[in-house]
Amino acid sequence: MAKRVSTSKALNNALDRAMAFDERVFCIGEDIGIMGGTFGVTAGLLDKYGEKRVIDTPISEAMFMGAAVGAAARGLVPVVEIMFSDFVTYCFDQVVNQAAKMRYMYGGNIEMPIVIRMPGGGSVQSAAQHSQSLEGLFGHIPGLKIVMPSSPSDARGLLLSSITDRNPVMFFETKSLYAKVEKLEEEYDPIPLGTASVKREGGDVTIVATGPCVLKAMNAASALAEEGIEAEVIDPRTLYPLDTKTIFGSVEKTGRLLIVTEECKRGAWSAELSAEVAEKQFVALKAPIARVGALNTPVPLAKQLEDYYLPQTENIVDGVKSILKESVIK
Amino acid sequence: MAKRVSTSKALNNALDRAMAFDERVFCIGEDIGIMGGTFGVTAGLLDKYGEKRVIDTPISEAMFMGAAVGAAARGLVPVVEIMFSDFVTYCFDQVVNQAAKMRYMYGGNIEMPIVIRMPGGGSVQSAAQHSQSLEGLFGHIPGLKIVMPSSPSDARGLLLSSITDRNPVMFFETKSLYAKVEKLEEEYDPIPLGTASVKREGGDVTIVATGPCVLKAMNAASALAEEGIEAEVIDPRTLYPLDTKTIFGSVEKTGRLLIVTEECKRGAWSAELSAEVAEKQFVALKAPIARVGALNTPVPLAKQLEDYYLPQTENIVDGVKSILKESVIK
Amino acid sequence: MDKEDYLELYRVMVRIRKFEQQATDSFEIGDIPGMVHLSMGQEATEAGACSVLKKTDYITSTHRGHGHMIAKGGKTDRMMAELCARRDGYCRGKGGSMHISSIEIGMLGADGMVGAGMPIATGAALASWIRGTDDVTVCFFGDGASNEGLFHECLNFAALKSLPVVFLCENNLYAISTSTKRSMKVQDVASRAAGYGIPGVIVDGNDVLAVREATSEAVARARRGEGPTLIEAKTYKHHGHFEGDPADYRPQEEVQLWLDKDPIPRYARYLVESGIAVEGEIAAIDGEIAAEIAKAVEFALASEPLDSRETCMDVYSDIVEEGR
Amino acid sequence: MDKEDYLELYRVMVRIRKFEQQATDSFEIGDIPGMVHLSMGQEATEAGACSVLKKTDYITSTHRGHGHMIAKGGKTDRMMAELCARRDGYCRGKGGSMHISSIEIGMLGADGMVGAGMPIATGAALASWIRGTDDVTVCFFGDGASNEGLFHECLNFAALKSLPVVFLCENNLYAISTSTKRSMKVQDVASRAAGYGIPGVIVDGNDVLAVREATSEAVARARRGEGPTLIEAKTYKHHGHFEGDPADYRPQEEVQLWLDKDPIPRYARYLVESGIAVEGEIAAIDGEIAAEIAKAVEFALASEPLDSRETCMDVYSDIVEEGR
Ligand SMILES: Cc1ncc(C[n+]2csc(CCOP(=O)(O)OP(=O)(O)O)c2C)c(N)n1
Ligand SMILES: Cc1ncc(C[n+]2csc(CCOP(=O)(O)OP(=O)(O)O)c2C)c(N)n1
Ligand SMILES: [Mg+2]
Ligand SMILES: [Mg+2]
Repeated sequence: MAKRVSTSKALNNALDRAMAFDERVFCIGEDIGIMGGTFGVTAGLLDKYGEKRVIDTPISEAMFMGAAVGAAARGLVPVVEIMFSDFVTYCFDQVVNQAAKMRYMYGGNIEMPIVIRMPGGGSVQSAAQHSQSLEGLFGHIPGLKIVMPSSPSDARGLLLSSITDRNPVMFFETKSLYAKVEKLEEEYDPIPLGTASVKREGGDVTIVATGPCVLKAMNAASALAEEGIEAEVIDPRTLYPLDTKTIFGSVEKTGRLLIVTEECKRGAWSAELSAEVAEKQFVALKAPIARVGALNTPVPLAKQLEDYYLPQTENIVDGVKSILKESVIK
Repeated sequence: MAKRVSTSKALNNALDRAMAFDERVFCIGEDIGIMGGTFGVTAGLLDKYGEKRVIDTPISEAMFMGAAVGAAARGLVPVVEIMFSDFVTYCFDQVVNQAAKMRYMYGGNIEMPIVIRMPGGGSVQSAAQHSQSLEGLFGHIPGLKIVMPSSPSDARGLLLSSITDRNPVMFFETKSLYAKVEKLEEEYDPIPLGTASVKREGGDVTIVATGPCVLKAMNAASALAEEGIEAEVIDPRTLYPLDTKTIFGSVEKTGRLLIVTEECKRGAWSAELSAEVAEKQFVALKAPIARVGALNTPVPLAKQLEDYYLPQTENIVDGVKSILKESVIK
Repeated sequence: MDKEDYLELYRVMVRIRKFEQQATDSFEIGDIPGMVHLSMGQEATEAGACSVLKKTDYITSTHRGHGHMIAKGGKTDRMMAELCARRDGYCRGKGGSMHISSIEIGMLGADGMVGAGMPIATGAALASWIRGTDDVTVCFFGDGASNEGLFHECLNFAALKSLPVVFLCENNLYAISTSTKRSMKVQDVASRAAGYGIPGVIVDGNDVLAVREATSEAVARARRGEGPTLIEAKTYKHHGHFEGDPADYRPQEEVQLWLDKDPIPRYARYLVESGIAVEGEIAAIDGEIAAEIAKAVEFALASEPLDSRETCMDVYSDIVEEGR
Repeated sequence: MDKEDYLELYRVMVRIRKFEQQATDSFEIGDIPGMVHLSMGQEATEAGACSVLKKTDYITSTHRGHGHMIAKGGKTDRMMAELCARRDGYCRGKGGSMHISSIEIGMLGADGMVGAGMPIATGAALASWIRGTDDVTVCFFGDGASNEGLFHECLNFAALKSLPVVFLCENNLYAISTSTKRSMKVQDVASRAAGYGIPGVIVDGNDVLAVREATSEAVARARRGEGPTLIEAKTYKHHGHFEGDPADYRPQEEVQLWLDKDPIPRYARYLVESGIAVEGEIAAIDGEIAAEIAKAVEFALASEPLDSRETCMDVYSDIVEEGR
């Protein structure tokens, strides 16, 4: 029987299922036990699984991220919560130089199954140090996988797959999505990493959007449709591995690509996708590849500034129109 | 009278000159005083300027990077040495969430003149944690400038400008360049940040290369010239601010762009440049934009593997030939 | 201390209290955006510690920074404007509650990253050491922050170089839901001072005169070039971690116990009982501050919000990137 | 301890010494690439500490990890192959001296990042705690590493949870050029244990039996679920920071003083003087190990280097990205 479930609850559900199924799985982080996590994702798990599998830590990100590496090396499966993704800067070494490289430095003789869950993104006026979208940084680090769901059902299916994955997975939750509700069946399958979801089909332009930008892209597509422009909207769901088959196939068809992410545009993950397409699909392209991102500034506090900072539906609409205008006939 | 000077010595010279000229400038880091720095860049400065201006710290990167922020807030000009750029992961917060955002969070009411000097790059078999080229990570962070010299003269001129800049500057030195020697005049001017250097002119293809890849690009250009292909080689010298005028002008002329950096290719700085050009210069492009980078793996130890991992002259030559082959007539 | 000094301590505590009471209300009705962390209950520590500082001394703060800033001389009108994200705020509305700062008054910033103020304070003290001035920096941080590695690195270095800094831990028994019993095995943060070869002092953080005295000694020591002191002020915050936090992880009796120890009525009683002031004088201060805060709100709301285009400013000294 | 136990301690120390003497030579002639950090002089600590560990116990190491690995049971042939970046090395030649590791023997890795082993050791101990097994983890680190924030975070957490881990600081008086006098105000790293509520023990790191005893107690305590101990072994390394470092920041008299305290001849003398062994037995061990190391070199050089294409392997469990 289908129930209306929020993203927080869907994630909670996936954690519960993974912990019930595999006793190697444990959660570690700040305020995840007694309080159930700042965004409620681990609510109830302490009572159910006890203090050895739901571990509240002192404020010491580098310690518990490094401890996750040590525990994973010994065969456990840590699910780490970083309270806000911005705080991953406190344990950047443990992610980038340890977890990501461990298998390589061991010559393949070790498994490193760690999930690093991180609420990220803006829209709740949390200013410069609690609102960033940092997924692009990790896209540059070989050894990491990067997941970014945009709905409750994707969130739980992808989290399950991330927990069974044998590699470190950066799992970006988005603050603005926690409350998003969807009607879900109780039974569900994991969603394999590396599979994009085509949210809408269309032949004029491909819009690749991630996380909270998927909804904005869908809204933009509706607006464009009213003007007779048919956009195909793709949510890659995992930024690495990337489902290039689906994305390239779409670009092959439309000849036009616009990428929307909530990151500061400069040096974003969207740049990598653009560069890939510019390198591999030059002949298919009928128009400049466009990117819509956040401004190249820290995240401002005030709502009117943050709204301006973030990519909005109208920026996507404008972006599509402008590349359509600049299209060439090939 | 011109003298043969290594990059290390040229950098040392710039530090000396800046410290002599402005008593607000001080150096801080590990083993920079008594030992003069792992790569000798701060040699002799402790004797000349004393222990209050050349400060050896305990091993505590987060402390001294954060202290640089505090000292800069009070009007001093810290020049921080991170012994290997890979260690910036230990003070990532202090760079990314403090130094870079401080001016913004203060609403503009503060200056943040910090230079962060970091030896980076491979080629000396230092393996996964002592060989990375991490400049791309910082290109994504608004508030930072990024400098990457490729010769002794550029190194000293750019370091001087970085020290007088009022913003945090990530100054990437490259291990493989320290010993590179050039004949230099004793008198010299600072080199403004944001000015590229055109190393070689040519009309068939634009090669943008950074740091240690500049030399490889020049070698590739010579090889290509023998086959009648004229490459224009541009060293941007500062990755942010970027001299887009020079680069875009060249692409306008050649219609072809290949970017060479020592970073792991995925999500590299080179992706941003590619995306910029794909967005802004679509009409000028006659061929796919190509990037040559390191492999998407941690840096391996063995020489034959590291050589394979790193971008080499022949990869550049091949890259150019392949985009020439894929060129379309517009 | 003369009478005015005694009264000023009271005035500062009341200013913090009323400012924060107002902040609750303004947050509730949506005038203040984002996250707001209040320190009500901890005023004695904030006022006591800053009362011994000169204008040219510095402080660093935490995510819970209103009290520190007011105690260091922050004007409530510009502060309220900052909380409301307005142009006349100390940071032009770009920092807000969690990043409020003012270099002019020596307040080197609230900070959203736990512990981040510690190296910044160390650097501010390093600047005094390099220049040979006698400015002192007081670094406020919480019990939770004391478990971050930054604590260790900074105390070690400051001790090594005898930097003029005072590390002042406001131990309010909790880091969000995590009580100190669940974050460290030892009872007192101050017991860690010995490992750095510096004095560790425990003080009743709800006794403004005790805090003032302990800080005064530590600051004097720092000014004499004798290096840092670690002070641990035992205190408690009345509200939850942030506005909106029900804080049901704290036992109700514990909260009540500490409400009974409220530093403000306690000090008011002391002033009257020791004959320093009469009730009327105290009431006058209460009234005066209430009026100040009312004006501060008016000032804040009259201040223009920034124009969206200003989002792009203040990133670099010399570059403004517009558009996306 | 029976006679064989005594001799085994000697054997391990000599194995480390001769392995590293060979490493110097092999580095000199270019058979070993990259950076090599030798611990010669510190063998007593490494051998003594690991002698009380079971096969199922774990250690974490540092950038200076050969001794730890040998003491934990690492085979010198596969280790030498690793240093020479060959296929039969423990990490298929991808880690080398600075990243040598073997999960099978419970060696969770040398690491190029100073202090990085501390949280990894904490995590390994956490795994025992979660699973309820009695495995213990010994975390080796240097005096320099003890100033990183990781030290603080890990000792605090391990103490809080009574994790089965022993933090063993090899204080060799220097972190590259920086003597402990210039990196901390207190004299002993062990004095920091009190701040975490755990025992802090100082031991002569050049006395293999003393180290063994101290570690044995700490390990027993950990196994009983009573939590971590901080042991500080005072010792010295004979070579500079890395091979090629002239180390002229160390006074010649100091170096000589410590060369005179060389733990290997000292222990050999002890064995003979106390009647545990005769000189011939000792010489036999020396010879046996010399032969082993000669074979190790042969083994290493006979092992094939990896093919360049293998650069792309071992990044993920399930993805190989080839080409650029
Ligand atoms: C690096 C980092 N980790 C975690 C957080 C989330 N966080 C914000 S405040 C806080 C508790 C701080 O406790 P304490 O230092 O005792 O200060 P208090 O809130 O009690 O004033 C936490 C965990 C953060 N902001 N930054
Ligand atoms: C995070 C980090 N900072 C700095 C370095 C450079 N470095 C390598 S070893 C070392 C000294 C370590 O000293 P100690 O911990 O005493 O160990 P020892 O070398 O004496 O064995 C330093 C500074 C590093 N590898 N990693
Ligand atoms: Mg607290
Ligand atoms: Mg040492």
